[in-house]
Amino acid sequence: MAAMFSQNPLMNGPNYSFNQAPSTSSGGNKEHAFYPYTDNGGSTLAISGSDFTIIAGDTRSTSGYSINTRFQPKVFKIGGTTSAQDDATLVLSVVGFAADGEALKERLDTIVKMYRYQHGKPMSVKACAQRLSTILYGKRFFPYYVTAILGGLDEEGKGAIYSYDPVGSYEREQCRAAGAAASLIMPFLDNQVNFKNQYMPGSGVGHELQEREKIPLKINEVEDLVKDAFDSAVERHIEVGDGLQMFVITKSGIEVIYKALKKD
Amino acid sequence: MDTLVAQYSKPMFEKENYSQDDQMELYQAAPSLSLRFAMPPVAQPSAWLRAATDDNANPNCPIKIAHGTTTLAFRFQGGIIVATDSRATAGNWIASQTVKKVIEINNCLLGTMAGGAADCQYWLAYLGMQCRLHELRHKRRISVAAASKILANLVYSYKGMGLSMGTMCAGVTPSEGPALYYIDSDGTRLAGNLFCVGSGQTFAYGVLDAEYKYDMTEEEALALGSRSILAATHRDAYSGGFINLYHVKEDGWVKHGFSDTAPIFWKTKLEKGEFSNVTSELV
Amino acid sequence: MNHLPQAWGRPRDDVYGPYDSSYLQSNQSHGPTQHTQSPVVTGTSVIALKFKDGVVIAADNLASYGSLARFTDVKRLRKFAGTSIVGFGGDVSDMQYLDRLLNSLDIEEAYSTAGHTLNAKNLHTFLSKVLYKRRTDFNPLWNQVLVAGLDDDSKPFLASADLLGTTFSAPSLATGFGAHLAQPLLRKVAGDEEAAAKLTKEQAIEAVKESMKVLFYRDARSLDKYSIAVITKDGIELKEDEKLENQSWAFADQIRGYGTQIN
Amino acid sequence: MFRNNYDNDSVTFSPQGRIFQVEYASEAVKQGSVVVGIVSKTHAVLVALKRNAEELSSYQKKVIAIDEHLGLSLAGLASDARVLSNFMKQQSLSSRLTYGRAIPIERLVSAIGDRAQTNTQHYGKRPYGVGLLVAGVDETGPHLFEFQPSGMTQEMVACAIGARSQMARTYLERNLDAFASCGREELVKHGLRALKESLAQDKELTVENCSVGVVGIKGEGMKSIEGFKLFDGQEVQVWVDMVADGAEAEGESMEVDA
Amino acid sequence: MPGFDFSNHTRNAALHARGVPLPKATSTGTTIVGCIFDGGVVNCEKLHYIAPQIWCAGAGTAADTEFTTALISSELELHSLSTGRKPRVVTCMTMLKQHLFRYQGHIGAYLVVAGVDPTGVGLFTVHAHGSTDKLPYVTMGSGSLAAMSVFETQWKSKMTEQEAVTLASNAIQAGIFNDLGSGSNVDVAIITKDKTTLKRGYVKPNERSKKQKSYVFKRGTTAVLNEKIITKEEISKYVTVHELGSGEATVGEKMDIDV
Repeated sequence: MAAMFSQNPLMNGPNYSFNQAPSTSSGGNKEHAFYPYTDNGGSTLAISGSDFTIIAGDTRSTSGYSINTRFQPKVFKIGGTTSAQDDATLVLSVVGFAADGEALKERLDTIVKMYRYQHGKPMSVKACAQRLSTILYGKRFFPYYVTAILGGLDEEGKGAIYSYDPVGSYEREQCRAAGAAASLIMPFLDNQVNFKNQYMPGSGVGHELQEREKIPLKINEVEDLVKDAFDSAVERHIEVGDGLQMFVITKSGIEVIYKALKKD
Repeated sequence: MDTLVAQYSKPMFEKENYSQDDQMELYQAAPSLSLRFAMPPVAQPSAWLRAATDDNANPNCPIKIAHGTTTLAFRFQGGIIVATDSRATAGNWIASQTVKKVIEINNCLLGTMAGGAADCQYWLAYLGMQCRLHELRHKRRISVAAASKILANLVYSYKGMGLSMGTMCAGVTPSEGPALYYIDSDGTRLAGNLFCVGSGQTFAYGVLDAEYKYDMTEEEALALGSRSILAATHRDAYSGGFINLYHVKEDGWVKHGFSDTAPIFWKTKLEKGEFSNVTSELV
Repeated sequence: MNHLPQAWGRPRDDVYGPYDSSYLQSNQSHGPTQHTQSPVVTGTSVIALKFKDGVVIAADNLASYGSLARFTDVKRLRKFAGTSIVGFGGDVSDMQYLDRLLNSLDIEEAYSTAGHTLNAKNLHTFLSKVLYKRRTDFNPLWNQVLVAGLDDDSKPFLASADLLGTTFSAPSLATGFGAHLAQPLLRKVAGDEEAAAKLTKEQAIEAVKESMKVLFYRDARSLDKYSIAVITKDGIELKEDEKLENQSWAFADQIRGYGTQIN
Repeated sequence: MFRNNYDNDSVTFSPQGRIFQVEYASEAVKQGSVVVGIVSKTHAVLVALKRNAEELSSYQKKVIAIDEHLGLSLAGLASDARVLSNFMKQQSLSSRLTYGRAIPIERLVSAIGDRAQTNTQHYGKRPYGVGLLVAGVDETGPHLFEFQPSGMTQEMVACAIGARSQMARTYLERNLDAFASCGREELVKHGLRALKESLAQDKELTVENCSVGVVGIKGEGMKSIEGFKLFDGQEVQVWVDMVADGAEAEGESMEVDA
Repeated sequence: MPGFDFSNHTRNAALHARGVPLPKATSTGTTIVGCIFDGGVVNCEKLHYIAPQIWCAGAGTAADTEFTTALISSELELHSLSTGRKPRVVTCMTMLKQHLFRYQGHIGAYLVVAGVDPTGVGLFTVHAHGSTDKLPYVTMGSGSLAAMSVFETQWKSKMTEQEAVTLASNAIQAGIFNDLGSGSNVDVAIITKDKTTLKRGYVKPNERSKKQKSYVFKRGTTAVLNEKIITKEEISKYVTVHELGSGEATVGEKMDIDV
């Protein structure tokens, strides 16, 4: 029963092909080690604009069918000089196994702080993104069970988002959803941010029909989009809910917005 | 006796925290060049890693690593064409449709990405570093043969640990002319005229082998690269997205676009009459 | 590496051996093991609730050996530096090891500089680092702990850490069976920080005692003897030999059998 | 050229019970330009005189921020100071990582003290050729510590080390009673005045040649601190103007009025 | 009773042994409760009709609860007709446990049976393996522990109807908010010897919030490769077309529902 909800339904697609049937080892003496991972659920989401980046995450932490807490942040400011991170310029979101996420966040934060101490300037998103990749890859054979998204503003002041797989493959993107409800949110973003499958009515017939022009979204539109995405995810994924933390990164700093989500 | 004394004079709970050295290693601003990877402390790390990450044997495995899929490269009289799709999958989930699978190692050397996306990104970046060091040491560009050998030796030393990569190194040097090598995580390293790598390789080979001639013009070669990838994206579920096309010449590589497959598909179908199995007729 | 299209890039059975999913479903030991791979003598739930001036925390005094109620006078709440309480659920031997570790930490702290103490928040950070390192070494300390006390601003602090190094904080927390049975009751009393900040000490103690009672009714590995501690700015009141009061078995005499039986 | 036979290494005492290498290291401190530190009930400040090796070069770095709650200023070999400050940075990060706590100043200072001491007791090692003033705040309030190459560390109310620092110390001794109740601005001014005392005849305090580091508490607890901040260049203009010769006379007359 | 078709069983077992995952049935993560009060019984969530005065709340495999309760309902009706007496709650419970026991837990129905019959009030739980239990208040499903904690602290004997409804609803809400498998609204059935009242959405603590943006697409936004229009005239060649009154909504089955 629990298995049904612990994974994205969409990710458990058809796997009935006969020659794919995996063989499972049997018998023999096995070392039954301790299993070092768990999934704490939740989802994160990031969208970048022409001069801002928004990274959001819900605040529920789960284990099995229980809620650990209704307030556990998944999004963190990185590399500020103070413990309150007032002057941070980067934001990291982690979702998956919370303890690995915490370890990863602290490691990156410390590294960015050391960089600032050694170079006397804050790390750029680009440099931080590459460094995060090598951190993750350093655990290639014992991965951090997390999906990370790093955000900030690039050297030109444009919004920048880098998304990662658990072992450090990364890519700069316009938007990305990660975690339990990624498969619910990502198609929505494809449609609403990158205007996938949207054409301009009347711009042509058949193959002449023009795609909808990709205009960068405005900051308040993105905020609304994020809230709607999470409201919908909460309806359809049990591990998402309770609260929504939204980090809005602009050149004037990072604003944190908290909104309530459903708690059932 | 000394060891005994050392054992009991050490603080009792010392091992509960990371040592100063470990901490230095974990938190230094620049990544270490020593290639030390954290290993799971079990008897068979590779089996353990496989249990957690093999999405083919176990679709419910907890950690899904992004995989890349159809890539090809071939030599012809005008240099080398490198083309890839842009889809990354994690299990059955399409993790991205915009992956850059051609990795620009430096301005004259290209690598391609198939298999574990992170493995390719990391080791090709590492190769880029080694190539630069070679240039600094020897005051000339590294040959493609040497570069590919660095990579092959490197991944061979990790054989059996679970790396997954099938990559091609393409470059043109004065000594070698256009040179193309295939390297995979088994340690295989092959020189050749033409390679397709990834889950869509068979489909790409089908088109490429049929149409390939060494004496093609540049235009024909680019079109063939693109068309082969298109075939793979059409028939392989794990390939898709955009066609990433490069042409490597002696004075460096040239990018020929990152183009959406959908319009190219329809254009190919409608203008050339190919893919006639696909129909939009309503019955 | 497998070169067949459908499994391209994945490990090949003839190189890596067959896929062995047993690595994934462990936390149960079979065969020879090196470290504590499963708990032996265990303590059940620890529950705790914040109120306006501090935290109330409670745990019963039972250590079970499987289904055997083995030791009935094991204290699972532990003071630290006179300012914090750590409540332990899970393996008792690992709890005692952590106890020694905390003793040594306390002594070390007290030796080095006067005036500097580790508050509950610092203590929780420390414990979670120890637990996470142990899990990373595949040599876990089989516990879930609650740390109760005050934070840097002398506000009530309550957080949990477990054998995997997972940490979280909430106005009310409960480990083990308590997460299912006590947490709903405690959340009703203090659903969020605002509600907890309005609770009086008496209300908080009452809610915790009520929850302990429900745990005794429904948790087969529990006991009616328990310890309870109240942590405030003024210090810790720890009572280690409390007995559950006013249990209600009123309906018991009404019940006949489990099905068709009547009288 | 040997002064004596007992200064070839730092592990040999002279018959008088002195370790010359350590004493020579202290001489290196006296070669460095002067730095001053003062602490009040709420703040700790570091004030440093920077030198430039030649007209064309930039000025030295005399004040280093280590963590949110502490920083140091140095007199002597800057490269030795960098090694020590890196170690201190490491230690303070380690404390934050393990306990989520800002490292107590005294503990950090004794850590570098211990480190420096080992250099004086191992053959083939060289004592650090630098003196430090460490200013910071922790749970128990603001602190100022002095560190010497011998490994000696001690808490100070006010201190000055480096070339011609005796004059600054004299100033500090004269005004000792005033420091405890000083506010942030007052404390910086005292520091600059002390620094001024130590200046060579033809030198003046300018925005180029002085650095100021300030750290303090705003209220109760560690959350409300004024983090260590380094002021350089134009940021110190106001203070430099305040203690300039002309302004000072005016200031003092004001004080008389009040 | 029409039996199950086991013809694919051997094949599926063989596939499963080779590691092919079996298809998953929808299961209802649920909190269901029942509680006796003076003169009746309250039953909450996922309700199935058995007899006018007997209702079942079901958790577990959705299809199994559905079909098992329907089957027993039908058998009980026949039983009632042949004996000429009103159905008894114990009879229902016994039939359920006997049925479920035969299938050794493979029918994943976890039920709370509640009802009033001439012998009085009955409240039971029935587990998938066929065991039963009898208590003045019972809970089942993934949220059963959360709900039970509420009963254990607040239940008292001799409650009024309103008290019992409130208590049961509180128990359900504990499940809704603390168990991830349970959510949304509280449904209640109140059964007394005279009357059964169903209150769907007795409490609705989880209304969906309003969307921030409008997601209406302009007509023509979707690309179309080809178009074929089938007119009403054409389609009437194959099927009979009835015009529905535009104002009235289609009427489904009617139930006795109090709101």
